Amino acid sequence: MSEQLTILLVVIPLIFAPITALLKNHNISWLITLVVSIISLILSFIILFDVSDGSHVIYELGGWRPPWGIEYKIDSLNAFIALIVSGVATVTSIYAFHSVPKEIDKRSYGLFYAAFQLCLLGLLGIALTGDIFNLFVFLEISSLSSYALISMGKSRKALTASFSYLVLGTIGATFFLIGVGFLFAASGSLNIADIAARFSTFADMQLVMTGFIFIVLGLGLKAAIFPLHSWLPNAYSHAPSVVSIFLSATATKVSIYALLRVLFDLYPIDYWQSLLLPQIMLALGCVGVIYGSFRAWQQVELKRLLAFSSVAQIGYIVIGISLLNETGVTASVMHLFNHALIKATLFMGAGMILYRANTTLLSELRGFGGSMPWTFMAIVLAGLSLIGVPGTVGFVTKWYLLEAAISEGKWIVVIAIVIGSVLAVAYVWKIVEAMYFNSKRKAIIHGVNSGDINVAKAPLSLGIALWIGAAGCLYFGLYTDLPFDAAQSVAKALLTPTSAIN
Amino acid sequence: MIELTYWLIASLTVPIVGAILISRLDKAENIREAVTLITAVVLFGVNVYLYLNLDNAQQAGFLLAEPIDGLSISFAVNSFGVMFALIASGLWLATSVYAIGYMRAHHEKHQTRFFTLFAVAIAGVMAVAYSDNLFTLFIFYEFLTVSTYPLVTHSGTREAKRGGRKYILILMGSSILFFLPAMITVYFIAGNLEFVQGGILQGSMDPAWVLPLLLLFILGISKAGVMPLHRWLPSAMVAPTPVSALLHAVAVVKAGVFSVVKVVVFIFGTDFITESGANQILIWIPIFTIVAASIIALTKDNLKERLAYSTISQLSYIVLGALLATKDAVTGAGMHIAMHAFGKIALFFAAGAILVTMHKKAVSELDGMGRAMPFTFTVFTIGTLSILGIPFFGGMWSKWYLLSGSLGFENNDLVFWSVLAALGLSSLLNTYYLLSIPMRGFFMQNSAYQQIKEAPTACLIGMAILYTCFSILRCFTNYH
Amino acid sequence: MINDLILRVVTKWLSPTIILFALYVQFHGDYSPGGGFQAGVIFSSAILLYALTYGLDAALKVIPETALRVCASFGVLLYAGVGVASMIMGGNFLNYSVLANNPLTGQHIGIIVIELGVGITVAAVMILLFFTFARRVAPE
Amino acid sequence: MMDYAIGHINYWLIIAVMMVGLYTLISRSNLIKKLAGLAMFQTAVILFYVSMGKVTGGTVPIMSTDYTVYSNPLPQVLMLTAIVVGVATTAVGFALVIRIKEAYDTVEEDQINIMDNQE
Repeated sequence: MSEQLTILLVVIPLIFAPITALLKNHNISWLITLVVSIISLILSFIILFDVSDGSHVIYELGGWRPPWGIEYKIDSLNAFIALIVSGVATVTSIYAFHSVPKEIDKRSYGLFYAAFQLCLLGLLGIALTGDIFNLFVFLEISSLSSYALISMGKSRKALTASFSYLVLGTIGATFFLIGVGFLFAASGSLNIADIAARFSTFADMQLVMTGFIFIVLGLGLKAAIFPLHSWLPNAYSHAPSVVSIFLSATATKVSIYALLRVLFDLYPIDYWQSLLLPQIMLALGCVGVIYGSFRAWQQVELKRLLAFSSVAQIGYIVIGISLLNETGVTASVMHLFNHALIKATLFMGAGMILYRANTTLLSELRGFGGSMPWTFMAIVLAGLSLIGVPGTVGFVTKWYLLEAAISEGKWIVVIAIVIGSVLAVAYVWKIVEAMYFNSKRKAIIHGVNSGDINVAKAPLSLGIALWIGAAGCLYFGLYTDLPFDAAQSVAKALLTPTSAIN
Repeated sequence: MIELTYWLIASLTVPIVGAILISRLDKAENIREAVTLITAVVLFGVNVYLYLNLDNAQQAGFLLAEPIDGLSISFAVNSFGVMFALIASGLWLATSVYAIGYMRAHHEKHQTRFFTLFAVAIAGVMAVAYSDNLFTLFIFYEFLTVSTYPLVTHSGTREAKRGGRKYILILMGSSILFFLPAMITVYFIAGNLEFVQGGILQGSMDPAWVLPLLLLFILGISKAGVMPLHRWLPSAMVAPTPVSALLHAVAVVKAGVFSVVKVVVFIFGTDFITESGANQILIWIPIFTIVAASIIALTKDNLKERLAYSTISQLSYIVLGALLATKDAVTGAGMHIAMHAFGKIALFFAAGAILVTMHKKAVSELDGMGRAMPFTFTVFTIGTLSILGIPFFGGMWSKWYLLSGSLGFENNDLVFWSVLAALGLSSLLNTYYLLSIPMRGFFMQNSAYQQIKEAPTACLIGMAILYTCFSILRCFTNYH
Repeated sequence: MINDLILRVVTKWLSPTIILFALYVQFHGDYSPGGGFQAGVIFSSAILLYALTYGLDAALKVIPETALRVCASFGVLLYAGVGVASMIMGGNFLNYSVLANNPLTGQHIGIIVIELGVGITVAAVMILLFFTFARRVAPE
Repeated sequence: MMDYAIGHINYWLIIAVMMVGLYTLISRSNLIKKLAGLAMFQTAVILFYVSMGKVTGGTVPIMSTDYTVYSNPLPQVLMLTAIVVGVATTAVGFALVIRIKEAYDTVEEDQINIMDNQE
């Protein structure tokens, strides 16, 4: 029965998104979105449970056998990513109840939630599909809806941010498509498992290699890996809070998942090892960590700071992949989960500040932490996770990353992590300093100016969602079984050559 | 799980349960205070039970979580930990009584928050005391920093904020920048972080690396107040006096030196340190701190700040004892944790009583006050005498052991004479800057204080409990 | 353009023809080149032509915007509905074979309904896009 | 050499279209022109796929007893989807440009940047 459940993950948002698009009422659209997210979460849990023993769930769309038909092949990695996406979607939906009416134009509630569900659909689709062209389609569904979502931000900069994301995102997707084309020309197939199984028989390796480069570049752009990250800070900092939360926690993660699939399942590892890619990725990851953290430290606006910190965190993930040993890949896959948790929490905090103070400029938030102690506490908690203080999720990942780097003798990684962490201390402290230790005067003046009595207290739904995230940062920092077991079995599966399975 | 494990769990959870109850009792002040006291009594009782059953308790322990293989959050009972827990919980009882009087008399706001967080901080101290490995110790060390922070900035004034900023910046910053990397290094060298008698590093590390690693630890554990990272302690004096008394003379700073001793004894191992010779260089840091802090204390007119610098100086006795790494010295260090705790908390209680009754903060304003507050000043005098190390007061024994420990230090005369000189000099300075206070109080003339005007009753009871403890402790010193 | 007689007459004759062609492409799609995407776009071009010559308001009278939105959603639902129906009948998602007793008939039914859904959505969305853009610029 | 060039004439054309698109995308400041460039860029990829599926001498891939060689239908089917994606992207792009025009009163990127920096 669980085979049928896999497709339901995609079908349910597909059914409800068009219905939601027709609605005008906020609460009903919200309720539908919440229900869709919760159902996805439950389904993801069931699927993860089914595949946790290392088995696969295979679902052939329309009953057509691969390589002709589209096949959904679920292993623990797929299920894990689906769990992250639907989990974040659920928390974000809870959060949306009060946040959306404040930030989104009244006429477009229905459309907003429909786009949100479509984005969820696209991301879940990427996570589930085993067909590389289908992956492209889902990538574009999620991207197109996220362009629309980002453009709904309040400031007009959201429009330009969304436009440049659209241009770069489309270039990335087109690169990916070209790459798929080359690969298709060489293999005549679009099924990942099928291509991988017949990899050694391909006659024209030049096509295969060209395809590889295009695919990696395209996905790298979508995943905002260091030199290709330029769209990310603007997009995340100007988007509506709900969108920032959802996308920062899922969009780049899912692209990295696609990259993992391409690197480890589609192409044999030793093939691209000979192309110097691990070394390039390692270097880019290290530079990305330092650069992202440094730029984050320079920022004066909270959401932008967090966005740059995302660039750094993606760097950690890339480093883990490039180390090519089990611990490193485990760390990366775990960090997909951990970072989703941390960043979602931080952006939720930022959203709550925006809700009440109408600004996220650190200079205007002077002393604001005192007026919202619980929010502030959650932000600090997530900030500590970002630094990697023991007992929080961030520590676990960094620990495994260090272990992997040391066992490979890559001391440069150790140095990058140390510098990154010190800079993380600096930029998290910057938030704390601005919000708590600076004198309060200015914030009060601002509160008077905004004149909105309703914002005297942040609503409960925001607080609940925020604290789900913050508690997760702590809980999964102490009880790492769920993410660690999943990540480890993923890493094992990824590092076993595909030919060995067949 | 043996039965004592449940007692261990109780020791960790009782303050948390207390905190939850207290936080629910915002309206009913008297019940809230009663809960505080009951919690303190129960906690003390639990720790006493663990202490009395120490021989059986050695096997008690449990594992809370294991985020990473080989890194677990686990707790266990050992003699050193029990001693620390016993001191902290015993003094919490005294402090609670005192705090009730102090907070009411001072009309402090947010008293519920205060008592709740106080209980939470004590839970952190218990966790530090019973932590079974360095990882657990680190986590609750940080937990203690965070949970005491709101207590430091309790008054919410700008001055309090500024003090709190320094507090959190130094404590958090140093532990993340130095303590954490040091801990990770130890893990990757030794493969685990367990506290083992004799250390885990010997044999797996080149002795030449002991010096930088140990230096990282000493800098990282800035709660021990070793210079140059001592500035947070005077800053923390903006807190209400009970906080200064229990946390910044006993719990937090002692958690710091406790951690240093633990690291030296159970991670490095005293033999290994002696073998590496790293301590020949490192002991100059605490020796310098002992003397320098005493001199700075002389210049401070603010009573609490003077006490803070006195604390810094005294803490370095303990660090010094740990670094000397001989058996006697480490014993002396352990004892000094207890001795200084009682002495210093007495001084803080007296200081708080003066503040709350006479609203005086500066030493120069205390002339003749002893007539008005004889009991308070008596307590202060006893505390002073104890810290000075006058025979038959607690402080003497620890100093004795420290000195004899330095004698055993690898035929290094310089070290012995320096330690002797430092202890002598600092005791001399102690005499001057501490004893001068009751002297002023009792012997200077001041017409303003003719009538007896003592502190609130609860404060007096708190001090009386302490006084009793002193008497008992003096009888028990031989046991140590 | 609204008053250009030639355009108006030609459009009047051309639009139905285009629509007819669209329907042909739509429903003959399972035997010859064609299908929902193409048919939808052809269909929408008829309405676009009408709107260009007779003006936006006239076109809106023919197909109001609300109807278009409903159509767009309905098409997607039709598509998903066939998939779900095949799941209910015991097959995989979009497995048309189970829709009828004879798998071949099932495939026919399935593909026609699916393409109908696609066609409706594409047509509605294309027209909707045009209307939305045209109306935005109009006030200037 | 000449044979190679002529034999791959479709690829040369595709590359030309792609580069023109990319150049327009990068060099123009006008957002509408940028979108046009983007659309050309995507179109080139579509051409690439379709030309890839052509089998020399093959016919329309519809079952018939008269023919045995068919062109590969799969790339064309894929491109149907890619075209839809392309149209959707262009549509979203234009919608954004319209709103940018309303918000900034210009569609020139350099002017928009100046206005953004002034804020």
